[in-house]
This record gives sequence, C-alpha cells and structure tokens, in this order.
Amino acid sequence: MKILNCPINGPRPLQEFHFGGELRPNPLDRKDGADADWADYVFNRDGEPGVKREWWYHIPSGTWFIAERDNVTDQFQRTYLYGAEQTDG
Amino acid sequence: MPYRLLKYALHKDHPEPRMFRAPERLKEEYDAVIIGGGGHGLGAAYYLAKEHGITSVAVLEKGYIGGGGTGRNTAIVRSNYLTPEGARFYQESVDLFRDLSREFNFNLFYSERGHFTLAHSPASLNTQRWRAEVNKHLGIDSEVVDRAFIKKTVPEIDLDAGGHQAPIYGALYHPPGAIARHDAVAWGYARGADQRGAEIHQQTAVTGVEVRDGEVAGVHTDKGFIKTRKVLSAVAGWTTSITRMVGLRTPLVIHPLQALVTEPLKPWLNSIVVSASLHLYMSQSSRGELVAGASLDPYELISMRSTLDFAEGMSAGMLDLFPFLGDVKILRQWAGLCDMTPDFSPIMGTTPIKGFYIDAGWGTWGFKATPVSGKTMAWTMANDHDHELIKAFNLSRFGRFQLVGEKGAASVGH
Amino acid sequence: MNVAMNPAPAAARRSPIHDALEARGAEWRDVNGTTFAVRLRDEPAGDDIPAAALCDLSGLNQLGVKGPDAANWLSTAGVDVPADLYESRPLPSGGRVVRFGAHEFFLEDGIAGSKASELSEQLGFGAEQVYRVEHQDATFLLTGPRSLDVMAQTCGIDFREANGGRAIFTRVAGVSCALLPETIADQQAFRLWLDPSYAPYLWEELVVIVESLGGHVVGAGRLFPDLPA
Amino acid sequence: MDRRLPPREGEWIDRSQPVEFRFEGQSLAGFAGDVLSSALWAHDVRLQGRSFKYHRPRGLYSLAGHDANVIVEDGRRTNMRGDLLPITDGLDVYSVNTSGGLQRDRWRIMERFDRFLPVGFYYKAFHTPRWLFPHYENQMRQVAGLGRVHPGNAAVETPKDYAFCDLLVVGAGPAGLAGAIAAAEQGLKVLLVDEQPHPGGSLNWQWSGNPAAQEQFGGMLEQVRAHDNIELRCGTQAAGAYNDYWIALVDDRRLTKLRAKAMLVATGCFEQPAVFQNNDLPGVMLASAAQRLLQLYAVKPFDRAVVVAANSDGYRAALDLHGAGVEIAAIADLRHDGEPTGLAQNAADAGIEILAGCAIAEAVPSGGKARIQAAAVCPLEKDGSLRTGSLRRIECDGIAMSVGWSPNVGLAYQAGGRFRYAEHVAQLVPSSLPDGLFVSGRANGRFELHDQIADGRRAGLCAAAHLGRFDGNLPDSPQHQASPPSHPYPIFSNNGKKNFVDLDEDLHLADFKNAHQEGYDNIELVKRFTTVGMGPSQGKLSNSNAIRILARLNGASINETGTTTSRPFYQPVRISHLAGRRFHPQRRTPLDGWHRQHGAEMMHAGAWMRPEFYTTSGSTRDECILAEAKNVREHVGLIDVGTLGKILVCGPDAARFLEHIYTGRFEKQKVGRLRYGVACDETGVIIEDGVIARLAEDRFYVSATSSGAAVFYREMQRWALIFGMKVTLINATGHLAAMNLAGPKSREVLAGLTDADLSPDAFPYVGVKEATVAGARAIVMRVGFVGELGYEIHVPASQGWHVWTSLMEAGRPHNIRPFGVEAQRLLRLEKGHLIVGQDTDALTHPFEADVAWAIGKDKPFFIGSRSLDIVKQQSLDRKLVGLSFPAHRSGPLPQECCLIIHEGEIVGRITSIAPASTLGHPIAMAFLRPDLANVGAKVTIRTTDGRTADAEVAAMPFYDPDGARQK
Repeated sequence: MKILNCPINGPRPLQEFHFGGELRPNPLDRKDGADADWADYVFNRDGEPGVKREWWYHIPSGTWFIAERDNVTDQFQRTYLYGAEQTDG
Repeated sequence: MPYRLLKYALHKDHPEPRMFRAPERLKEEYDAVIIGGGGHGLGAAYYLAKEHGITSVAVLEKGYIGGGGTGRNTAIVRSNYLTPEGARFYQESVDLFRDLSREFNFNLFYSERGHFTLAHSPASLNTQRWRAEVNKHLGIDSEVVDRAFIKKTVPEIDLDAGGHQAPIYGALYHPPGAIARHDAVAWGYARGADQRGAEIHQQTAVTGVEVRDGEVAGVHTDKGFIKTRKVLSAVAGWTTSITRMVGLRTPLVIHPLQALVTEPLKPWLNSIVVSASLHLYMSQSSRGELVAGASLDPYELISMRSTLDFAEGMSAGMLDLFPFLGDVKILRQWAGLCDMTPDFSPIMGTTPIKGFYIDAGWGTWGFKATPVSGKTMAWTMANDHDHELIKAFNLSRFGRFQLVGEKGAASVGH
Repeated sequence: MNVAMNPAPAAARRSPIHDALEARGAEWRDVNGTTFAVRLRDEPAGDDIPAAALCDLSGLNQLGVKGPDAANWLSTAGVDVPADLYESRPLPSGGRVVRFGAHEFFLEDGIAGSKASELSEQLGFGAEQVYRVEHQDATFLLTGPRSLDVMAQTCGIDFREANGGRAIFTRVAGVSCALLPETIADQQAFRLWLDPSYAPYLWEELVVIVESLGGHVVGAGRLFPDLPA
Repeated sequence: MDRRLPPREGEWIDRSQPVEFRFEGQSLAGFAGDVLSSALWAHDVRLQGRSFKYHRPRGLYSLAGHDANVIVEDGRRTNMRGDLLPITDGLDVYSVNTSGGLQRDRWRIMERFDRFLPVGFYYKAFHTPRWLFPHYENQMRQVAGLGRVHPGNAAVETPKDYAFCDLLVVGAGPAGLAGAIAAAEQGLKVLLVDEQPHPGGSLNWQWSGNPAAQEQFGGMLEQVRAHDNIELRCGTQAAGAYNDYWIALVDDRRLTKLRAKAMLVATGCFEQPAVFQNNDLPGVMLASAAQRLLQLYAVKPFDRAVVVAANSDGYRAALDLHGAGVEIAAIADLRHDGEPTGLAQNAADAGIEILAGCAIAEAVPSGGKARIQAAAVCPLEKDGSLRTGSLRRIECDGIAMSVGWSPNVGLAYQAGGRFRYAEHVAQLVPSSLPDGLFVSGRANGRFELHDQIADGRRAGLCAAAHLGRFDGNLPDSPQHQASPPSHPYPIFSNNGKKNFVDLDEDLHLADFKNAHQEGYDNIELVKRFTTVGMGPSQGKLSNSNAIRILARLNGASINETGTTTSRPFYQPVRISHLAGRRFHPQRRTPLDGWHRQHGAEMMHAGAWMRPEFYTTSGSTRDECILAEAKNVREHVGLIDVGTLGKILVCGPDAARFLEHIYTGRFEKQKVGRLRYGVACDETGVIIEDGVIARLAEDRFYVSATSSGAAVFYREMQRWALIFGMKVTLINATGHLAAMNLAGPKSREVLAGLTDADLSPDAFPYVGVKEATVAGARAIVMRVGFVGELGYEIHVPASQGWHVWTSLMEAGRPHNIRPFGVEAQRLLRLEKGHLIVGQDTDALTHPFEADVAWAIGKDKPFFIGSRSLDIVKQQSLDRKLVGLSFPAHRSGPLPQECCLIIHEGEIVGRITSIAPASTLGHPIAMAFLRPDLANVGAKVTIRTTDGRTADAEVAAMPFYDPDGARQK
C-alpha cells in the first residue's frame, strides 16, 4: 500500500485516506458565467495524464489537504494544507 | 468429438492461416481511422466493412490487439440495466453476442450461466426490483428472487454472510447473464474486419489528431501521418490522452479496476454472483478458475498496478459468501483501466469536432457492450449522426444537464 | 441485571460495552458518577498483568473543547495547555489533556481526578468562541508484553518508533482511533479512544486477539489497585 | 524399493521422527522434513501426478515448489503441490484431476486424441449448433480444473500481522546472507526471509560437497543469527511487492504485511528445462531437483542417469550424483567445446563419458510411460539442430537437465525493476531499478559463489547508503567472466510431438509454431492463445523457453520479443490468509442492548444496527408495525434515532456557512428555532436533508441522515476551507444518544423528567431548547417527522440508556411503547415526508422532489444553485406525488420500485409504499410524469407478477394536512 504524507499526521498508509477528487476552482468565482461554462465546471474534469492537484482526507483525524500527484506513476510529489501552497513544500 | 477437429488429425501441417494480415506499412489515406485495437475498435471496423461497405479503414493499436480492457475484464455479459436507454442498448449487445461464435465461426465460449445481483438490504432489494421491472417491461429476462431461490440455485452460498456482513435479502436474477472468452472476442472481430478489408496495425501509436477548422483532417502516428476525415477514439482508459489531442473536455476520470483468479478447480459454481455491498463479483471460468473482481479503485490512476488491499478485500468477500473457500489459493491478480463518467453511462457518438467520434466512458461495462458499440459506432460514423440506441449517450448530455440515470443501479455494476 | 443490584445514580453513565462486560460477570463499582468494571469473573487470580491485558476505562470523565479561544479558556482554568499538536500533558488532579488540533483539546480525568468533569460543568452548553466537543469516547487500555502483537494484528503503525506521550490518529481493526502509547508498571501500553458507537465491535475484535495471544480481559482494579471505593 | 540413502551432512529430514502417510490409498513412511514428493520418490513412487490436458504421467521435476503436475488433495484442502507439502502423520492425499485414480486414470485416453486437439482447438469447434454448446462446455468443465472444493468445510479465520523493517532481504542464499550481514553492520534493521524451511539456498544442495563453501556458509549463518539487527524468517515467501515496499509475506500460518524502506532481491534463479521428446516423463528432472533430492532428503534420484548439461552446474550435479552412487552413463554437453573448467577433468576422472556437442533427442519411456528406460542422445549440428541420423541409445532410469537458468525476479519487477536480456549470461539482468530496490547474486547474473557473496555484500552496502547509513566507497559488482550459464536455445525437435515447453498446460513445441502461424506472434498474444505461463506455476519453468521460441519464429532478439508482465503472487496464496480476521466495523447506539432485550428485530442500516420493529408474540411483522404506529398516533411512542448525523456548526460565520450548504435561509433564523434543510451537490441533486436548530447566535445543531452523515460532515469540512469561513465544525454523531418521544401523551411523559418549560408557548412546535432530561444535559427539539406532538431528545451517549429507561418508566402510565424504523417510515409516509435515498435517487433535484419550497428566495448562492437555475428552465420529467389505494380491494399490491404504466409506457415508479396505514388504506409515494399527476387522477401500477393495481393521485400529507396534531 502506498504511503501518503499527511501535512498534519505525517506518512501513513493510503488506507487511512479518502480521495477527494481534483482541486477545482471555488464555485463562488464561477457562478456568474454562462450556462455552458457552468456545465463545464460542474461536469468536466482534467482527467489527462500528468501531475494533478488533488484533495485528500485523512480519515482518523478528519484532515483535508492537497496533494500533488502524478496520475501515471502514482508518485506523490508534495502535500500541503489548502491555501498553504505558497508557504509549504 | 466434433468432426471439425478431424481436419487437424488428417493434416500433417497445421491447417490454419493467419487470423489477420500484418500490413507492412500505413497507407497515405483511409476513409476512417480507428484508434484502439480492442474489442470496440475492432468491432467498429468489422461493422463498418460488413454493414456499411467502408473497408478503407485502419485500426491503430499501440500495443497488441485486445491488450487493454478487452483482455483484462472478467468477461461478464448481461443486459439487466436500470434505465431503458441502458437496458435496450445492452440487450442488443446480448443478442449480438449470442450469435457471434457462429458469425465468426470461432468459439467465444459464450456461456449463459445466470447472473445474481445480491441485495444485502431492503433498500438494495428495491433497486434490484426497479431494474427487474424496467427489464421486464422491455422484454428482458430479469426477476427479483428470494433467499430460497438463491439457495436452490447456488447451494454453496452462505446467505447470512457468516454474520460478517448484512444478510442477503434477495437478488436480482438475470438468466441470460453470461461469460465469454474475452480475448477471443477481439480476435474474432479482428479476423472478420481483416477479411473484409480493414487493416490492423499493431505497435502503432497515435501521437496527434489533426483538426482543421473544426474538422478532422488526419492522424499523426509514430509511423507517419495518415489523411482521413473520420476518426474514432475507442481507447477506454487512454481516452483522456486522445481527447487532449483534439482539445475536447469531458467528464472522464480514469480509475483502475482490479481482478484476480484462483487456481483451477473442478466445476462447482455455475452462476455469476455479484454483491455490491461486498464489492465482489465472481464466476467460474470454463477452465475452472474462480474469476473475481471488485469495484473501481478508490482513486484516479492511469496505471495498471496491483494492490494487496484489493486481494485482501476480495478474499474477505469471497469467504463471507463462500466460507469453505479458505484453503483455495489465489493464483494471480491484475488490473485494467476504466474511464468513468458521472452518470455511469458511456459517452458515445458524434462530438463538436466534425469527423471525430468518441466511444468512451465504459467504466466497468465495456466488455459486455463490445458488439453493440461496434455496431452503433460504425453506423454513426457511416451516417455522421448518432445511432438511435446511443442518442442518450452523446457527450453533449452533460452540457444539457440530461444525465442518464444508470448510477442508481449501485456501485458495482457487473 | 446487575444494574438492579448496584442501583445507578440519577444521571448514571454507562460504558458502551457495558453488556459485554456484564456477560463476563463484571463486578461494578461507582466512581465519580460512573460504573467501572473493577473485576471480571474469569480474570486470572493475582495482581500480575498477563501477556496482554485489555481493560475498559470508558467511565473516565472527558471533555472536548474547540474554537479560537479554547487554549486561552483552558489556560485560564489552570490547565497546562500542550503547545504542540498531539502532545499530552498531565491534568493537575491526574488524567491528561491532549492537543487534538490547532484549536481543539481533549481532556480525560484519571480514575480519581475531576478536572475534566469540573471544567465540563463550568462550560455548560458552551462559551464565547469555546465550543463543547461532545466526547463520550470509549477508552480502552491495552497493556502487557504482547500488546505490541495485538497492535500488529490490527494497526499499520510501527509502534517501536512511536513517541510515548503523543497521540496518534489512526485506524485499529478498521476503526478510527486516537491512540496514546504509554507505560504502565514498566509495560508498554496503549490507550485507545474511539467513537462509542464502534466500541462494542472493536472490543469484541480486540478480545479475540488478546485471548488468542494468551492475554485476558481485566477489570480496572487490576491496573489501578488504588481505585477509590 | 527404498531409495533412501544413509544420513548425509546437512540433510533436512529428521530421522528420529518417522512419519506415516497415505498416497492414493497406499500407506507409506517418511521422515519429518520430507515433502510429499521426496517421501514418494524415496519409495520409488515416480508416478506422482497426471498432466492437465493429456493426463500423461508426471513425477518430481523441480522439487522447488513449481511442480504443477504433482497436485494432491485430502478432502479438505486442495491443489497442494507435492514438492511443497510437508508430510505429517496421518496425511492422506490423492492426486487431483484423475478419473479412477492416478494409476488407472481413465482420462489418459486424452493423449490418443492429441492430433485432434491442437493449440486453441476449443476455439475451432463446439459452437455450432448453438444449442449443443452448453453440453460441450459442461464436458470440458468436468475435465478441466484441478482439485475439488468441499462446501461443507468450515470457515478458517487466520490472523494477519503488520511488520516493519529498514531492509527486506528476500532469499537467504549466499547473496542474501552476505547482503543482510553487510546492511545490518551499518545499522539497518534487516528482515531476511527465505521460502525454504532452512536458510542457505543453493549452499544446501549445490555446494554441500564443498568444504570451503560449507565453512563460509556456516560463518555467515552464525553472523546472521548473532546479529541483533537481523531477523531471519524461514518458510516465508515474499509473495508480492506493492507500492512503497509494501510486501506480502506468506508463511504457513499467516499473511504478514511488511513495510520495508528498501528491498534486496537475492532470490536466485529457477533452473530451466531442456525441450525434447518426452522431457516430461517421471525420471526426467532438473539437475537441481536431483541435487535437492539427494542433499536435502537423502534420496537417491536414479540408479543410472544421463546428464544433459550446458554449464558447470551440470558437471557439479553429475559429480554429486556419482558421489552418491548414481551411475552417470554420460554427460551430454550441448556445447560443442564442452566444459572449459577443471570440472570436465573431474568428471572424466570419475569415469563419466562426456559427449560434447550432443543433446537428448528423446527420453525413451518404459511401458506405461511412468518411467524412462533410456535416453536417445544425438549430436548437434552447428546451427543447434539435431543430427537425428546419429541417435545413440543410452540405457538409464533418469535424465538430469542442467541447461540454464531464469532469474527469479518477479518481485523486483513488481517493485518497479526493469530487465533486459544480456548475452554474456544468456538471461535477463536488471536494466533499471527504482530507488531502494537492489538485486544481487544469481538473480543479478552473478553465478560464481564468491561473486554471489561479493555481489550480495555490495547490495547490502548500497541499501545502507540509500538509507543514509553508509557513506563509504561502494564496492563494484563483480562481473560474470565465465561462459554463459544458460544455453541460448535448449530446444530440440526430432519431429516427435511430445516435447513439452509448458508442463502445467501441456503445451509442446508444435503448439507455439502453430499459434505463430495463426498470427499470434506477439508474446502477449502467444500467452493468451496458448495459455503458456497461465497454469499454477505461472510460467516459472516455461516463459523463458517460450520467449526463446517466439524470438526465433519471429527472427527477432529476446529483447525485441519482450517478456510478459509479472503479477503477484509468487506462489498461490490461500484465500483465508488474505482474508484474515475480516474486520467489518459495525456501529451500535447506546440503546442497542435494550432493544435486543426487548424483542427488537434488528436490521443493518449502513454501518449501524437499528430496531426494525419489536416482536409481540402472536402478531405478524406487519401487525407489530401497525400497532407501534397506532400507539404513536393514539398514545405515545419512543424511537431510538441515535443513528442520525449530529453536527455542530459554530462560529461567527455559522449561519452564512449553512446558507451556502443548504438551499434554505438561516441568517435570520431565531435562536431556539428549527428549520428543515435540503442540501444539494453541485449538479443540483439532493444529497441530504435534516433539521437545523439554532442554539445560539453562533451555534447551530444540524441533523443529517443516518447513512449520509459521515460523508456530509466530511464535505462540510471541505466547503468550510474552500469558502474560507470562520466556522468550527464538530461531528457528535456517535457521542450523542438520540430518541424521539412522539404522540399525544409525549408532553406528559417528558414533563416530569425535565427542567424545561414544555408549555406550548414556551416551547412551541419547531422549538429547540438546551435543558436537562432525567438529569442529563440535553438538546430537546420539537420536531414533526411522524406528525404528532413530539420531542427529539439528544443526550450524551453514556447517559442514553439512563434517559431512555427513565422515559419508558415515566411513560408506562401513558401506554408508552417503543417503535422501530418501519413504524417510523409508515408514520412519515402518512405525513408525506420524503426520505433522501429512498424517495430520491442519484439524479433527483428539488423541483422533482417537490421541495422547491425549501429553496431560499433570491439567495445569491448555495451549492447547486447555479445548476438549479439551469434545470429550472427545463420541463419537469417527473414529480414526487402521493398515491392512495382503496381500502377494500382485491389483487396484489405493488411493492417499492414497481412501475406506473400509461399507454404502454413507463411513466413513474413507486418510491415508498405502506400496505397498511393508520388511515385504514394503503398509501404510497411515487414519481410520476407531471401531466398525469393531478390530484384525483387514476394511475395503473404493474405489480411484480405482471398484474396491475389501480391507485389515485392524492394530496400529501395524507394525515393531518394542517399539522394540527404536531403543533
């Protein structure tokens, strides 16, 4: 099982985590666009191969955070708390 | 012993030709190019030639034919879907499957075993009833059955799941549920397409799709450029790489789906058994192996690695239902890729790019749709508009907020 | 039922695994408004800690506080507030306070202590920027030389490297727990805190494992001989 | 005949412990430490199994755990391999997959039909006419498969363990021992595992006659045993390698899930067979198998043998056998130049005839084929083909093959290692290894003993350096200098057919040629069409030759031909090992025991257990439910609603946050009041509903559905981050007991137990209070889910029992009865309250569910609002309505999810139905096409048996439409 480094709890087996999907823009910033843009926001995903920013949740402690992961090699590159991208590697 | 096997005994040499040609090089231009040499792509090539007379077709496969989802699934065929759109579509597939061995003169081992979807709660039983009622309305053989029926048909099952899980309340029973030799489906379509003129190019990777003024103009490959006005993407787990080439956004996300087989056993399990609660589906192959799979892996990944969690979880579920299997051994595990949509229904048909057709979003149901998707995509390509059976599955449904309600059918849809 | 023999006080608290202990012939004693199983029928004689000993301490008084002013509120109330996440500090009258988050603390009295209970009274339904986190955790204590083996069968953390006194949030037999490695009578021990709704399940699983390793379920009296009468 | 030899130095059998066992009904004796195959061979039982397809006689072949044709069962366990199964007293086993016993197996007739059954024959026949296929398939299934399962067997519960180390060393042979020592000396915690019951690997059987090697072995073993940093586990397989060095270790007792920081694969090689006519018969075996038999089990493999060799190992084997009294009739050396080392002279000195440039064309069977009587030795042309005109028959009862090796690197492959074919060793060697993975010894193409040890030491130090424990100079890896240990093409055809490439699957050389001719010319297609490597031994003894054959057929190199992928498991693993104790966490409310004591029929509700209803003797289930419901309507009832989600939303932004989460308005909600809330996902689909109580300006108490609460809370946490709001979220679900006291008498019951003023003015409908109930701190809410005066009481879980029993006690004079989930469902249906997940599905939006009233007017935003703006413009396809059935009626009643049919079309679906209600007639809730949904309209529902039932669209709520009773 993979290890994921929770920014709060440290390295833990992946079984302790829930995958929360790709990090997407705040809907508050998108709600005023055209219907088509909103549909694109709601349904479409960036499912292509590459490094993705994703939500992950450490279940026992209830911690949401962001992980950057290559969805082909399955390597986690960094993890940080939401909004802490600039300050924490 | 069938007389057909006599010829082998009577010939000194093996009296079988190549199943399909291996063309030396790509032509400059084809009427249609199909990306992906799996069952769907080969099926589309086959029906393009057979039913629409379009024979200048190249199937481009970056590996070997049937090496993706076609060769990695657990080979279950059924049509007991929840929505009329889904059920009609898959019923057509079942009808085609039944006759495919004869049509190909190639035994696909299409074996109707009967398919149980177990309900471990009254709510789940309600969903199964919903499916059964929709199925019956459409003339599909489906019925909700009680514990006694399950026990009579699968006497080895522990209906109380050993107390480890919620007991089984009943099941959706679908007598036509079948298994088949999945590789052979790809081979049969390949041979049939080849005999009718289509070219199959293995070890040929697509590197780009040329779009000019919103229309397809050709395909770039690692073996050169091909001019064409029609391109079908039938690459399942690699769809997002192809849609990126044409700048098409879709809801697709790719998840691995794992499976395993046990060592061969003498036949004892004649039915296909599915439990959504236990994340388990299981059948016994004609070789005697128990073939089992789970739901999708819980996170996106475009890689076919195996996990121990899967083997552990699957084993636990198998023992919950069949406690005597403890000493049976698991031989091998593997994974395939699934391209998932938000409504658990495929994305098929025309796209905003003229001449670019998509056959994707197969999630965990791609194998059972092989014949019908080949047939309907061929029709769609030949006529440049969506076949009646797949209208509901067009990519545009998301923009229109007109999703297909298949998701209600449960998390494991085998 | 034994409850009838040991009539409960007005607002009696009850362990989430009361029935399981009852079935093992628990000898109950009321301490600080809660009944503890001090001794069980099939416990081995003597005071030794067996190979692995599993004990229910769910009767301990607990309090959780969360909110921007929680640290300040505790500090004002005389609690030595842990500075680091997951760090634990002793409470003045026994027991411990653990920092569960940037603005979240968990207090558990010792068997004789009352600080958490007093603060709970004081907090009532809550204060400004200090919110009560309802903590009715089951508290299980696992100790004995084979306790590490019990953890090895249930939990994917290498406790040989665990830092005593710091809580770990992880999963034990599939249940989310806060886990505090500690030492009791020179023995490696683990304190498990978990949502009480999972307690009957986890207790049952742990008992099977503890007993398969030659261990026993024990009453609180064995680990805490000076239990108040 | 007894083939057991006098005691030998280093043997693994314990002669002080004789063991009695039975094989095919015959009583035999062996020793503790024997495996079945060795004990049988000791009695000269050579026919030990039958092959899969042709039922040919098969015997001991690798004695390394890969003999997929010697498979037995004992009535409980099945598919046990003879070369892995330790004999124990009372063991009573039979060969699998025979008809009428191993000796007389009726299915051996299959071999007569081999000409009819070329590779893939089953694709070519049996499919027409279609109706006959099931018959054929059934017959094929009967002959396929190996062992039988026994449905009467009890479940086996096996514990699993977790373990941790710095470095896992797999294989305790020379390279592994050296690697473990080197790493441990640098401070690494090393776990050293070996699948065999004793450490030493090839030192046990290949070097047992070499005193210098044995001394080195003894020294290393002593160091390993003495070192605190090394744990040695024998009889333990590393069965699979997963991400981040997560390794499945399997021993006889259990699965251990190991987390290592690095892994050293020192697993050696699988010896590979030569392919020639009848190379499968009992008596033909790998030279290493003969050596194992001799050295580990002190069994004399043959009386007179021919050794076919292509490397020094073959000469060593011949000399070992000669030393043990086996007459070596000849060494047929595939190499025209013969053996370059002094071993050639040693063999000559021992009187062994050496036939350089010769191969074996055929093993000549004795009658019945269960033994061989001679080897047909044949000179090789320069191109490697047989000069069949010059066959020489050499009488012998055994052929030992030492023609090459294939590295045992599946584990390294799974861990991310990649391999290429290297000519200088004629085998695969690592081409790239990920960080933390090391390969050494024979698996790394190092074949000389001193090279293996030096390479192991290098790898151990590299691992230490990788983990930051060693910063000295890393020694270079010794290079293999001698001739290649493997022959590049040990495959010889004399036009006979029975030259087997894959013994598991009975595939011979012609099968590959035929498959290739049919166009299966890619290694993966070959594998899938021929099934090479798919049998129980997973190609350990066949893949290497299959690739060589295909490469030659394609005129390509081995590297161009490629390899098939290695997947777990190394050896098949028992399902019980993988399943372990099967942890299925279950949740119980604090009142669980009370319900069980009071006759509750408990049901699973997600992870929870809930009382479905309480049994009353003499009453049916439906009668009990109706009685419970009536008691609520007429008197008072108490239900455990502890499974409801209970979430506190606190902080200055709490109200604003809830306005984002739910469709409704909360900013202006009064303290002390409840509101119903509906929550949607971003597509506008209803995902949750519940009651939102404002306890204080900055404190809300929110209920959520039992099944959805955990996910809803998790999503709330995420939205709080995304919105950047000042909210504190607390999930109190399991920590609070909750019960709903409902019915006209509920006020009277509660009054004596609480300090709260229950008067309608002080505590009106949809009010909420923090109060004490029976001495416990409580949140009390006036809710109306079941449509009567009622109080939902939430108290600390530990006091739940006390409060519940106090209420039951106080309610006794008022005819209080507990009620279960079913009665509640009925009562709420009478009130027209929907249940999310039952009356809604994965695509239901608020307009369809008729809860658009719960959408706040002119709200700028809530989750899903933008999508609902779009959906609202579209015409409605369906609408949730009430249906009423006549009280006096005949014919079946529909069940939930039965369909409403109009003019042959599906126009709706029942979502909830109550066959009996307190109203005296059946009622239901259903989705219906809006144009058919006017109150009073008639609808026709198809029941599951195909009949129909009529109902009328009814206004909801069915009961007490003005809500007078709950006020």
